[in-house]
Amino acid sequence: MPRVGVFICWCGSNIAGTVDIARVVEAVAEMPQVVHVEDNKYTCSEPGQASIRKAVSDHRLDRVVVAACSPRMHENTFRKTIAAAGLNPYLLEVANLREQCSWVHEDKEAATVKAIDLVRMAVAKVCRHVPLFTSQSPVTKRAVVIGGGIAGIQAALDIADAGHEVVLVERTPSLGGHMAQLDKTFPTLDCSACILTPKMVEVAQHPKITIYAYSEVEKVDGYVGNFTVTIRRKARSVDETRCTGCGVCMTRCPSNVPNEFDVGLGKRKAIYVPFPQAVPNKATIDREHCIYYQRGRCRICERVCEAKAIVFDQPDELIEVQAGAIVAATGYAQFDHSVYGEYGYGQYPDVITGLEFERLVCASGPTEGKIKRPSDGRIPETVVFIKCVGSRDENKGVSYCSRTCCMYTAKHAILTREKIPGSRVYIFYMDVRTAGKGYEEFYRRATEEYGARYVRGRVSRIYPKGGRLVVVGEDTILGRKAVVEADMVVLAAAMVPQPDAGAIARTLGVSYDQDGFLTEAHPKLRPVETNTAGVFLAGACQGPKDIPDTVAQASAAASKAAALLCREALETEAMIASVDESRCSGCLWCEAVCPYKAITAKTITERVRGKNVSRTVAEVNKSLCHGCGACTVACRDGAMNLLGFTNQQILAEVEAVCL
Amino acid sequence: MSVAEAPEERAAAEPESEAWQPKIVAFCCNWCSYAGADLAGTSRLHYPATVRVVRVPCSGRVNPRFVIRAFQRGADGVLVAGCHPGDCHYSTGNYYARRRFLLARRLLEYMGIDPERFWVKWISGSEGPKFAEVIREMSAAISALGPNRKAREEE
Amino acid sequence: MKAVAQDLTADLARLEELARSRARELLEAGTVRLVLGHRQAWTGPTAVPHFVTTPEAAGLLVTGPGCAAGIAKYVLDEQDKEGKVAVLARGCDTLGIRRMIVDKRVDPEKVLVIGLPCAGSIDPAKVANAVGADAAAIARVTPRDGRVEVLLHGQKEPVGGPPLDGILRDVCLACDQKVPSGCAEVLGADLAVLAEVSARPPVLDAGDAEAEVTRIESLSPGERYAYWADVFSRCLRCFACRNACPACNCRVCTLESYDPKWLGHPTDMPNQFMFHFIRAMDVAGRCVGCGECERVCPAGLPLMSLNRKLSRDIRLLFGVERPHVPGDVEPLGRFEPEDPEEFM
Amino acid sequence: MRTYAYYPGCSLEGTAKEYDRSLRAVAPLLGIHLAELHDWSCCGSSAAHATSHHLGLALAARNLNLAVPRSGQPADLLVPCAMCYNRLRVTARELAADPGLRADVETEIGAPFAGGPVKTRALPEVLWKDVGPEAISQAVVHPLDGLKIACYYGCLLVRPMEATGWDDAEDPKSLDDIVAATGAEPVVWSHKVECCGGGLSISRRELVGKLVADILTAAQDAGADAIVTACPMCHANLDTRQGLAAAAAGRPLAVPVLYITQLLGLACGLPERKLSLRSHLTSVGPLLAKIRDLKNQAQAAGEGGS
Repeated sequence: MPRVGVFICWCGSNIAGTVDIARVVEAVAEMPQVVHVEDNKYTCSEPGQASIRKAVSDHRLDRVVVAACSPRMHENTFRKTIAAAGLNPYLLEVANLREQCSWVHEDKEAATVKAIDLVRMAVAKVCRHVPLFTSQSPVTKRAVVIGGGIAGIQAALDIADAGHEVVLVERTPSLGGHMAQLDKTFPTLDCSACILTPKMVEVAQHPKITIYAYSEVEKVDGYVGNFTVTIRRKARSVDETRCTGCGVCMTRCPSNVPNEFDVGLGKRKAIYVPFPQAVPNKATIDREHCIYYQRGRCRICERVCEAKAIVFDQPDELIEVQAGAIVAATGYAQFDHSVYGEYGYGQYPDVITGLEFERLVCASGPTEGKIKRPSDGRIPETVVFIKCVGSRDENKGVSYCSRTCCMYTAKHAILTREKIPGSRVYIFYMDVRTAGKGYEEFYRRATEEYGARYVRGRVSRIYPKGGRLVVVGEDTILGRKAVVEADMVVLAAAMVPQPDAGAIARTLGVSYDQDGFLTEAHPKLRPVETNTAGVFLAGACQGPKDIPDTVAQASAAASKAAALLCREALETEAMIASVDESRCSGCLWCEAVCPYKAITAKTITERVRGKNVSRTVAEVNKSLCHGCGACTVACRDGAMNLLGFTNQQILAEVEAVCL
Repeated sequence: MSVAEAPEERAAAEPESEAWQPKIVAFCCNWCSYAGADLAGTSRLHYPATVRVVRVPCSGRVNPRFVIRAFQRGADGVLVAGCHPGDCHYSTGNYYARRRFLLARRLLEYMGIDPERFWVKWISGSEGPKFAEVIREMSAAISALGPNRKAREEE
Repeated sequence: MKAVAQDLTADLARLEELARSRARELLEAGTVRLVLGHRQAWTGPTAVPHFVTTPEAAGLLVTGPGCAAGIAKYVLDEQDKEGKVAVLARGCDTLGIRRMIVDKRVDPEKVLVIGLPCAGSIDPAKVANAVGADAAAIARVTPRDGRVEVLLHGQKEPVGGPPLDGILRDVCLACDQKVPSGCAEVLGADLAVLAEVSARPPVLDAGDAEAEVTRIESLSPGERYAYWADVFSRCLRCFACRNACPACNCRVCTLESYDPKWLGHPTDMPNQFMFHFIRAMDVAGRCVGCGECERVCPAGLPLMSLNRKLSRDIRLLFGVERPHVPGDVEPLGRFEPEDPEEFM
Repeated sequence: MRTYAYYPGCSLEGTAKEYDRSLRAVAPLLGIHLAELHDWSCCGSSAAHATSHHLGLALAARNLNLAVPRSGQPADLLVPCAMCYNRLRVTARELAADPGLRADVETEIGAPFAGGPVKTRALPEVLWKDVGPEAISQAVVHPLDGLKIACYYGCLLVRPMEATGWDDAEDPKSLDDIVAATGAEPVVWSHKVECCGGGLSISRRELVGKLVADILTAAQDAGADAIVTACPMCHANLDTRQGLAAAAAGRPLAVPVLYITQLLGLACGLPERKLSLRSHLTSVGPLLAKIRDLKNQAQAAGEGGS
């Protein structure tokens, strides 16, 4: 007969406010296997835990039920507690009286009855608990960082500086990401390239970092400490080892392609290096636009390349990297404002996005830093900025705030006023959010020093009139219509997830939120971990961020990854599948459904009618099994069971509910 | 429930007492639906106290036999909830669950159990409101049907 | 000797000879330890399983419409023993054996499947009904000129019966496996009439075969429950259905497990319901449609209507064309991301 | 033929008779069958809902109830008047959201509110979504090629988005697509959803003049031959206030304002009388003349071609 102790938590008034604790205690005391029951104000507090430890020894408890908050919250806490009291940590069961009872029910009576049921279920289950044990698995001391923007760069550098190998995978031909496209950075107005490119070079030269640019992560197998990452190195059609980045090919290439680095405002060649400071500084042939690939003639680049680096028939290459940790720094994309009919569905050439504006003001941009209208190259006199385009708009855009727009729009206003003497700048806004060091001061400079005119209100329509754009909005402060004839309109388009964020999440086995951003394990307490052990998040792939936040989070993710890589070995799960060989028919249907290839066939020999007979049974690999339990249902003869969630335990719970 | 069916079902559905509340057993996967249920709590969303959640690692862990057992022992409704397809923490568990329960539910229906008593829903960790809503809807639907008598042991 | 047989009777007789001589050969040569087939029963028109271990005993082997009993499942019991077993298998038997091979319960090296073209096997009840006699009184049923002749015990002359199709088992009328496939060898492939008969498409198409399923589906939940309550109330819980089923091949049956106790002892409705739900779900996507469960049921429960319901849904939901033919992976052991999402 | 329950509303029996007539005339050509609600009453807008919130809801609820047949599914309720449409939609929404309010209203109308499931549909919505530009252009016998139309939506058709939601609130497209289907060219212009001041036409005359002037001049500047609308309030306001507007704008203004159904009627070859085109205050004569010229030119071109 098991000796169960039950500890019921008030959680202050969180539980006790709705659940009649006294009645629960009374009812639980009646349960046959329960030898001790007590209630505490805060069971998770040190006194609370102490009284558990005391009760375990005083009443010789061999099983413990804690009726408190969600097991997702404190199961581990209490496992440690009873372990400290000398019990196997897995002889614990948590009844969820808070998140799934007191917080969701108002009727005290119903909540109390339910609370008793929940404890009864936990007691019934815990009686079926057996001690469980973990084993060790080694850690591969290497990290894979996915994404070569500022987040990935920072994370890679920090992990490498901690002494671990890093493989940095970037989808485009060069590191740099969005930050490389920016002109100046708020609130200090130092130029983006000046602070980014040195880091890019540092990465390139770091002895512990390997860069795979123009590559994508195709597959991730394994588990924390032992990932196998399959990387597709897309064919550059250029031999990286030979290419010197001299650029002669680019001068001679006859093709003309819109330059994505300039957000389509400028042109590039089919063989190209995205921007002068690119890392690695190697040419890439864009086969969609290369005349040779399209029409079979040309090969000029091949002729002019002295390094003989052009390899037209270069294939994609698949490589496998062993790694202990993965950092996802896959970044963001810009909201497609063409859903805004009132702003011209992106049809008016002089209605541009903030990122396009960055390229226009950037000295290395298509206009050498002169702000010109894309339509006719004229210098605009009046520029209107519209904030929250897509952001905070559930009807047409996304519900969240993109966090960066207020600041970069203020920056754009300042740059416009600096570069175009006598220009007029209007900014339509919903709110100005400047939470950040030196941010408010920066915004004040924009209004006070640079005379940017902030109009509080939404823009309802933009329509062309005689070569200009009429911006019709509302000034909610003056309570009147605001109409501005502008030469150029800049939309602060929302930051949205990468279009393939979902695919990335699936490859990594992490979850993503309704907006498509990768989700952290806990919004406050585990902001850079994911629910998949060993996978960490850095930068805007987790949600909109500006550069300071991104870098901070990247370093945080890096330190988490480094801490993991410092360990020699990891404990495997204790709650894993186990086979009852006496029952197993060896049909191995379980093998078919196992997502981790954790089940294999094994031959055993036993005596049948005095003869040795050997037969096949299933075997579970302890370090591969994650304890999902798919195999247990595939198993008809019930030989496969899941420790911690055995058929017996689940049935015991079901019966306890229905009593 | 077909229209012709209505009266008979009603007859079977006479609540034992005024106080009768449906009893719903919900199998929730730890990573999405159980988290969703917790989120409903942290968001203080209210729903009827008719549900008792059995925590399982994955909807793929739920054996259809569990469902029958629940009905056997007196449950009026059973819910199996897991991550949305593609979001399974174990990547594929809910796909197998989907196939299994597509069949199981149709078989139960075939054997005369009212399909309204057995639900399968995808509820993600961020869908606290959906969890609350599902429980509300299900409680309403089952209250309408009354206590389950089919395949149920007499107390 | 080589003369082409003129009608089915001749062909069937010839097939029987071939079966006997082949069995004799194999046993004499010691190629196999045992030949599984049928022999005439003492009473009744149907044959019973026959375990042939000596060349002499091969003489008792019979084939043809009288052989209603499936013999695939017996192969399982022979697995632990030395040596090879030959099976004189109709299409349904070959599917059953393949089922157990796919389930890794039968070692393909230890079984020699000898395929027999099949004209279907008889349903004694139908025969009795047709000639207005008691099933036990029927000695032999022989097809002749498209109809059958029925010989009653203690009679010299057979009486004329209905056409063959009229007295075949329902599963045979829906069978698409009369020409055995996936066998080491096939006997009587050159018997023209038999070949023609066995190659005919099933008398019942999927729709007809599932007519009963459709009928039950059309009932109201209440009526359906009442129907099954009545059916299950007759169940003796003898597990004959399980023992005869080639898909029910676990070493230890989950239904007899004590911990966890899936199935309670009482034969009350809740437990009968659990029993038949478990049985049906566990063969879902694995049932070969041989109909043994139903044939051996002493209470005559319509168990195939559960199996047919499931295989039909598997066909409709997952696009598995012929769920009864064992594949490498069972329908419930795989998935498509685009699988239907009704009610989810 | 698809049958719709038809709620004309008071305007279509009075100031907007031509809207009603032209709709009834053109509907059959577009596969729409109108089954007028028996015993329909005021929808509860304007006077009613301005004075008493409950009265506004009760009247609407009563009419929604009428749309529920004794047995079977209610047909979609087609409401040509933008204001009635808006009232009925908003009411259904409010009553669904607030059981208490619903209870009150039920006591007021002395019957349970059964109109919840009724799908109240605006005319442009039905033309755009159910009939579709495809079918419309097939019904057209006299394509209005060369005609320029400014589509004016006003406020009640597409706002509030939560209650309407079938077209973009800021930049609706339905009328433009329908007009395009007749062969006419919907002009790109600035004022398709600006307020026409209908609600203030009595109380703030001077303001109305300005608002109407803005709309009419914008349409003129965009080169429109006419304005097309689907709202009796807007129509009354735009059609009758052109003198006032001209004064406000300080320039002559004469922009014919048609109901979408009238334009469709013309394109589908219905005789002018059936569309009661002459009942507008701002003459449509020049417009009809232009349409005729265009038609003749087209024919001439056609003959020239053959």
